[in-house]
Amino acid sequence: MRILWFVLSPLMALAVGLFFLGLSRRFMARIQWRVGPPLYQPLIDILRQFTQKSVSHGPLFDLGVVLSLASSFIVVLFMPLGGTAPLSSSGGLLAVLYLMLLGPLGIALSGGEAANPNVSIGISRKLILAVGYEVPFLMIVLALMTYYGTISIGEIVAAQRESASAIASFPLVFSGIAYLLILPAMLGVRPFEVVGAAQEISSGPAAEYGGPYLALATIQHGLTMFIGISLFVNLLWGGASNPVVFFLKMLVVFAFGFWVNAAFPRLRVEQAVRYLWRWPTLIAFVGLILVATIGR
Amino acid sequence: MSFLHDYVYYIGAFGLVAIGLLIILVKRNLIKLIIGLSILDTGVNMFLISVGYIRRGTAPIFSRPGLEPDGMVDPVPQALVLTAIVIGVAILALALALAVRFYKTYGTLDLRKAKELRW
Amino acid sequence: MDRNQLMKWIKAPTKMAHKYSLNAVYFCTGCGVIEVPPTITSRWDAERFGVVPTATARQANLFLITGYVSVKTLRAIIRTYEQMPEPKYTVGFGSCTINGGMYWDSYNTINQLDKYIPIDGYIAGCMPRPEAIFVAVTHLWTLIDKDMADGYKRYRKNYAAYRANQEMILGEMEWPPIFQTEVATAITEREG
Amino acid sequence: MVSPVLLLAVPLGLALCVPLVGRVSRRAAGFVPVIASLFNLVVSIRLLPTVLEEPIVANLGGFPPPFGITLFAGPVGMLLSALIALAGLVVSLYALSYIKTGPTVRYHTLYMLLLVGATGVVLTGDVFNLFVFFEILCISSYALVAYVGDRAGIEASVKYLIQGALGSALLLIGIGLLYGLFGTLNMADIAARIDSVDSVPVFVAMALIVVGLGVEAAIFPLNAWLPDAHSSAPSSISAILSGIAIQVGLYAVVRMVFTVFGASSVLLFFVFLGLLTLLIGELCAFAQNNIKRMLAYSSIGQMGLIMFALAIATTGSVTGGLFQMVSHTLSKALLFLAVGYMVYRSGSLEISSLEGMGRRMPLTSFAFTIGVFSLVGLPPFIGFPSKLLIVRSALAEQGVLLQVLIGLVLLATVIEGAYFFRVIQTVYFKKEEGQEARQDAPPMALLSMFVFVAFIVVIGVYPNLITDVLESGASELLERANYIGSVLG
Amino acid sequence: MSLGLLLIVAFGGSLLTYLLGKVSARTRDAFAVLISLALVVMVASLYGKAFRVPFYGGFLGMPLVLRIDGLSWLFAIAASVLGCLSVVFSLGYMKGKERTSFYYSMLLLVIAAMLGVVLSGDLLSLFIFWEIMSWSTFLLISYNGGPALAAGMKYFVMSFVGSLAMLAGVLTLHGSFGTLEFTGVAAGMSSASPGYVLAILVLFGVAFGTKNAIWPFHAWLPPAHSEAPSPFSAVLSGILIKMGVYGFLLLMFVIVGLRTFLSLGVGRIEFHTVLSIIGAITILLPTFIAIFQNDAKRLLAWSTVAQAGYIILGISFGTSLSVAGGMFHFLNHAVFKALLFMVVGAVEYRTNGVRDLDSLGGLIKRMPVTFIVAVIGVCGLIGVPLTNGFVSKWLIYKTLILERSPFLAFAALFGTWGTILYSYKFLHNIFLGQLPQRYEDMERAPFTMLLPMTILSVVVVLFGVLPGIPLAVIDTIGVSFGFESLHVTPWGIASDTGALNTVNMLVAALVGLVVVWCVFRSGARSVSVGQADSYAAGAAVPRDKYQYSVRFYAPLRRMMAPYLKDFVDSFYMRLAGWVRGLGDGLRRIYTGYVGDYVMYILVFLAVLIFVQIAWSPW
Repeated sequence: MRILWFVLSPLMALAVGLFFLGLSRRFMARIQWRVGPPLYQPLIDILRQFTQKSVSHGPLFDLGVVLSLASSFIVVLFMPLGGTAPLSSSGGLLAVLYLMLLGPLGIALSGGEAANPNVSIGISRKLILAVGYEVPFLMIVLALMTYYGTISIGEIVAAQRESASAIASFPLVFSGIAYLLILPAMLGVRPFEVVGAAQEISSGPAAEYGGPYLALATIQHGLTMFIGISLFVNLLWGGASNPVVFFLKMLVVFAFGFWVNAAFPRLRVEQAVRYLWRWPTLIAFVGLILVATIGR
Repeated sequence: MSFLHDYVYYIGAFGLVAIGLLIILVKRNLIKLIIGLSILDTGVNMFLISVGYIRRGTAPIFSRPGLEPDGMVDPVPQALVLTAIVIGVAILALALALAVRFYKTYGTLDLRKAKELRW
Repeated sequence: MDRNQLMKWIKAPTKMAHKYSLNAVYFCTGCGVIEVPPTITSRWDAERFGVVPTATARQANLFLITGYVSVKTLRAIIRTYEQMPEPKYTVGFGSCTINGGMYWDSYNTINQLDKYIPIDGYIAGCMPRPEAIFVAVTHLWTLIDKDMADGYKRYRKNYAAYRANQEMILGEMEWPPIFQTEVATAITEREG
Repeated sequence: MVSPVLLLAVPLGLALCVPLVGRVSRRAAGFVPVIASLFNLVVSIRLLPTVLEEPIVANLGGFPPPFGITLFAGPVGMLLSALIALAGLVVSLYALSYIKTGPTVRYHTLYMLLLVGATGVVLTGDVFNLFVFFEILCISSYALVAYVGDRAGIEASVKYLIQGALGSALLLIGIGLLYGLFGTLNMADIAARIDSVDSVPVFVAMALIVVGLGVEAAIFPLNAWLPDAHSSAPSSISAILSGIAIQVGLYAVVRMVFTVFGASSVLLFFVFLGLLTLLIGELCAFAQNNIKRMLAYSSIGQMGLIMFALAIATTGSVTGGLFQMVSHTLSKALLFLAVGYMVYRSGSLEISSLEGMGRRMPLTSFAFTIGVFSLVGLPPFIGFPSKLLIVRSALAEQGVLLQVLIGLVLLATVIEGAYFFRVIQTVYFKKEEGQEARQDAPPMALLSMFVFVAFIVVIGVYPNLITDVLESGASELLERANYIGSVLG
Repeated sequence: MSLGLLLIVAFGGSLLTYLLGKVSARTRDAFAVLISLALVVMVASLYGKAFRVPFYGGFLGMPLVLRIDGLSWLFAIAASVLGCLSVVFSLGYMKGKERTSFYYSMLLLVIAAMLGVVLSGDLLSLFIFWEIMSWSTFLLISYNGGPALAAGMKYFVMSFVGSLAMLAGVLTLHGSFGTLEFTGVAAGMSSASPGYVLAILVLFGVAFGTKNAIWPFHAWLPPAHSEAPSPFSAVLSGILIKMGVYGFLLLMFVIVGLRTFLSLGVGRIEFHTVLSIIGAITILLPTFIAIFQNDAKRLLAWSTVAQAGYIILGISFGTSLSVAGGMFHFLNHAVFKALLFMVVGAVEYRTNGVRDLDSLGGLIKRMPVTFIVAVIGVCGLIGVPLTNGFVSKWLIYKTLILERSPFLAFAALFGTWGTILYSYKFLHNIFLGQLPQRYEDMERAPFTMLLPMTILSVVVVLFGVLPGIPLAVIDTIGVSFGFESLHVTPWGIASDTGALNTVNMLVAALVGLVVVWCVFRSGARSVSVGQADSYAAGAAVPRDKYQYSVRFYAPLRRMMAPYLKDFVDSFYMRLAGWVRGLGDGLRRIYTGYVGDYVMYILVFLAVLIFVQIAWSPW
């Protein structure tokens, strides 16, 4: 069963990630009173990109993208997607936190070799933004780990299944709210879209990507969304007993995120960090203090 | 009056010492200062002598029979003073020699002008 | 999606993907660009055909040259075109790109764009309306289907000539030839 | 058996021979101090084991104490006499090449008189004799400070003379008072009867003597002459003044306070005074740009430290203080010797002018570095065990006060380290503009420096070589009764 | 293998190296390498031994003893290996520099002194070697001249303050227990009053903390690390400052003892918690200062301070996991930070001393191997899984979380995110981006530089994939301190809650990479282009102007700069200014006029007599 999950969960993540990409375009189009592309448009795009003959700036340029995508897949292996996680006993949530870095880091290394200042600016923004949302995010994660006394995602899910889900229990509700407040930043959607500001810095880190590189980057983006949402579902919403329920829960969270995306304009990076370090941090901090003092 | 009578030498000695000190303190001319030192020395020497002096005492020489050691002037301070005077002269000579060099170098004897070495 | 289309999908997925995912470079040359915003926003919504603007040349496969091309812009157009990954398609907008249009005798505008880069199709008019853009897109689909949208191949094949033309009008160019150019020098010498 | 009298008589006689020898050969005159110091060194070292068992009391003229003049050769006296002889020997070797111009014969005469005076001070057991030797020491040093005869030398010498003369006058008054009180000049005799008289006049006498000697010993408010004199004198004389003269002054103070007056109640005051001297010396040195002046201020600081250690008055601390005396003599004399040639080559006293010396005079700079390391108290050099002993003994005392004070002492050490290491950096690591050819000090000077270096390293690694002497010296200083007993019999 | 012989070889080697330098430079180089290699071999042969040898009868009545056990072996092997690699690295780096004999001799002396420190069996010899280490380090820091002088001065003063505090501590202990041997002192400490133990801990803590650069004693480190010659910076950052860690470990767990240490405190404030908090501050503040540095070595130096914070946090938190994590992190930091300093050294070497992050770039094209090792080092620094930094940090985080100290864990984790920022900046500004024209013809780093860097980078990965190798050694040390065993497996830790398994991760990573790579290669082949072919909005790439590296994190800087002043450092500088001002004011009492001096003498005399007559305090 576990071996099966090794194959299944990346595929599921891929499918759901691409579905989310398509859904988001469609969703946005509907909100903007447009018809919008078909749901499978990302697939077409990726196929097109895969067959385009792009340029490579060096070995690292290739390797970085590959590394980024591979690490995203590995993160997925740590996620119980309505079942057990394939890599549940290899470092737990702490390893996930680190592996989540590798995605942006791979892109950053690869983009760095492209020697394009737009890329550099985009990466600089990405890293700054990451520092912005990591403050509340770490507080949330730490509150959860401290509350449940474990670093394993599976055990957190299991613990929630015994009692209420975290977002519905008293001290953790703050963490839940804070997570929702930073969710757009983690997904990289408006109002925190300044990283790849297309009109300003030519889509930032992806400025030099064309062809297969862009395809991998797109998939990586989809997986990032998948991971961000599934973390929320797992950590705060009690996970799920089977993939379908899990998917449905993810859909709800996704809808929230994209509602925000459609409704708000873009923030400058300082504004974004300032926001992230104000309300979400404050709420997450309150949650963390409550967890540390009251406990379970 | 007996206080004065008993201590007149001490008073004189310390008077000289005080004058010497005062001169050293307030005078800025090197020669005058050396004079002050000299007076100070004299005062000190006088003090030493007075320590051993006994009024109407005899010289500490058993030159004739019947002389009691009690009535004798203490010879040790005198020996000391002799040495001290010699030393004082040595210092004086050195000081005066230096004063000459000082004047040659600075063109003045005013010590206030010689403040190159400070801090 | 009708049956024919489905069959085509199965037969040549790449070609279909190229058809239905036309990403256009953000590139505004002349007055024609004013027609692009309505095209991609709610009124006409080009995205339903997979046509979206992209930020950089690297990500695009469609180049809309929207209007007259001054000499200065030409340099940028050539550079941008060369940086697009193949396969790539170009569409000239309006009369200006065809023969110079109202700027035919201007000292600073080129008259015939396809001397410098290959053009897969033109949209006539001054200016063409958004609907005309859709017509162009569907026409391009047909061309792709028939493998006739082969501008990039022509460019590669006749690069020497194109480069010579480019250098004729632009003088010394800041970037080296992207393909082999021994022939190019020969042509220029012969012409000169 | 060799009598300690020889330690005084032979050099004194030789000192008076120097002018005669000088008539024959000016060069030969320079070797007389070498011979005399070597003799003293040999005799002192030969006497040391004897002295450790029992102090030698030599009565001049055959009068038994308290009547005649007594020479008391205890461990401290012998140690310091050996130290004086050692420093004298090395510095006179140095002077062979360093003192080339001017009235060299007179230099050597005065130099020997200085050594005789110093040796006399540490060996004498008689208060007035102390004064006399002290004056010999002082007068010759006044003259030597002005040896070069430049502006600074004359000025420093005049100032030194005025303060010194004032100090000796006060000292003499104090001695007179003592004599008036006790009718004797023998230290042991006075010490034996110190409690028999009213304390106020004794205190006044003590104050006068301490102030009089303190001028030479560089105790804080009395030390204004020191930076001037030490910085203006020829470097060989600076080395002797810093290494020997002020330490001898301090020894005299300690001898008077410890042995003669037995004034254990004022020791706390001396602890504070020592600390004050230390802090002020180090702080002033920290702000100096003149290398020799900096060394001079550092000497003040070191005197403060030694006084601090001695005034704590436990066996350990006095041992530490004596050890520090040894280490200061070796290190500071070495520093002055090294700086002498460095300054000579660079032609300026500014620290900044020493840039690039590490390349121009590598061996001299090396010796300088060793001296600095030792003085700052870094292992494995001699300054380390001495400071270690001081701190250890101070910490062994119960009481918060001393622990706070030792903290201040350590702080002063930090300041000392800071300004010395700045010089090291200047010497080695500052990039100078013009590369000048390598030109080290002459071999004789280098030899003398490296004698010190050898001592610094060897004693630094094996401090136990001298701790026995130091410990018995400490007990000699601390136990008055033994002293009195051994002199008066 | 006797310890005395080891030290004689070490110290004698240093001296001989200097003398040999007078004969022939080549012989000296060979000899230096040989000596350092010999040290590695000798230390390695001592693995697993534990014994003591007195080597000096009595230094002022205090016998000096050498000893070896697991703890000291760990530090000794790290010191000797890093020293050896640094010497090898220096062969290239120091070529053509002046005073190389001095340099090699001092480098070996520092190594020797470090070995002495870790092999000492009593506190006095520890102190002696400590001081030798301090002054030799000072000389090496000052070696470059210019700004290095101020750096050296700062180092010396701070370290001297520390070592004097240590001296006071050592001698207090001697006064109390009459012995300085660790076992004897430990026996005495077990019955000492808590206040006493605390005082001792604070005194020693100042010394060790200064060396280890924990806040607020870190001020010397950034300038010293950045101004020292790069191979020595590697030693300095890699192992020398870890002597502080060694000291802490020794003090806390050997001398004071685990149980006493954990229960120590004033009221409800526990000492070890305070130390942990200091560790957390040491992580946070320097990390964010490092982000805004423009000097490659200064950036790394601040990073060193921050990483030292992890180590202190780990060992002071006092659980078996955290102490193992702290010790492991010390080892890892030694490896990857030395590696990174060497990388900067190689870059400096090829660019003639440029280490300004704003003016470098694109060197990946010219120094690919250096770049690869730099990436590995940076990954270790960040703690990317499958590098060594991950495991040690993971241990620390895990215990912090399980022991319910989320705030400390937050500091540690957040510090990692800061680490990503500065280490990416480091990589980007040196190696990525456009290659300036002046470096077009640059050569690769020479072999003598590549060799040590490669070895270190292999170690980074090896310890990341098989953390069990070092952890086994560390675990035995932990057990000797009185901690529970960790159940180390070669690939991690088998414990009940959230075990670590690096092999799983390795397999997953490899499979993932291979799969994605295959997918990637199945797409259209790409054309390889140079840096000139970069998207520049339709224009040609302008030469030497197409780079974004100056003020890399400008938006964040605008936000944070006001809060990131190193106020500790400015306080120290002001303090130094005050001391100088005080000295300057004080020396004005020596007015130069002799009348004043006479007055001082007389006033002093008068005061003495007056005080006696008026109050007769004596």
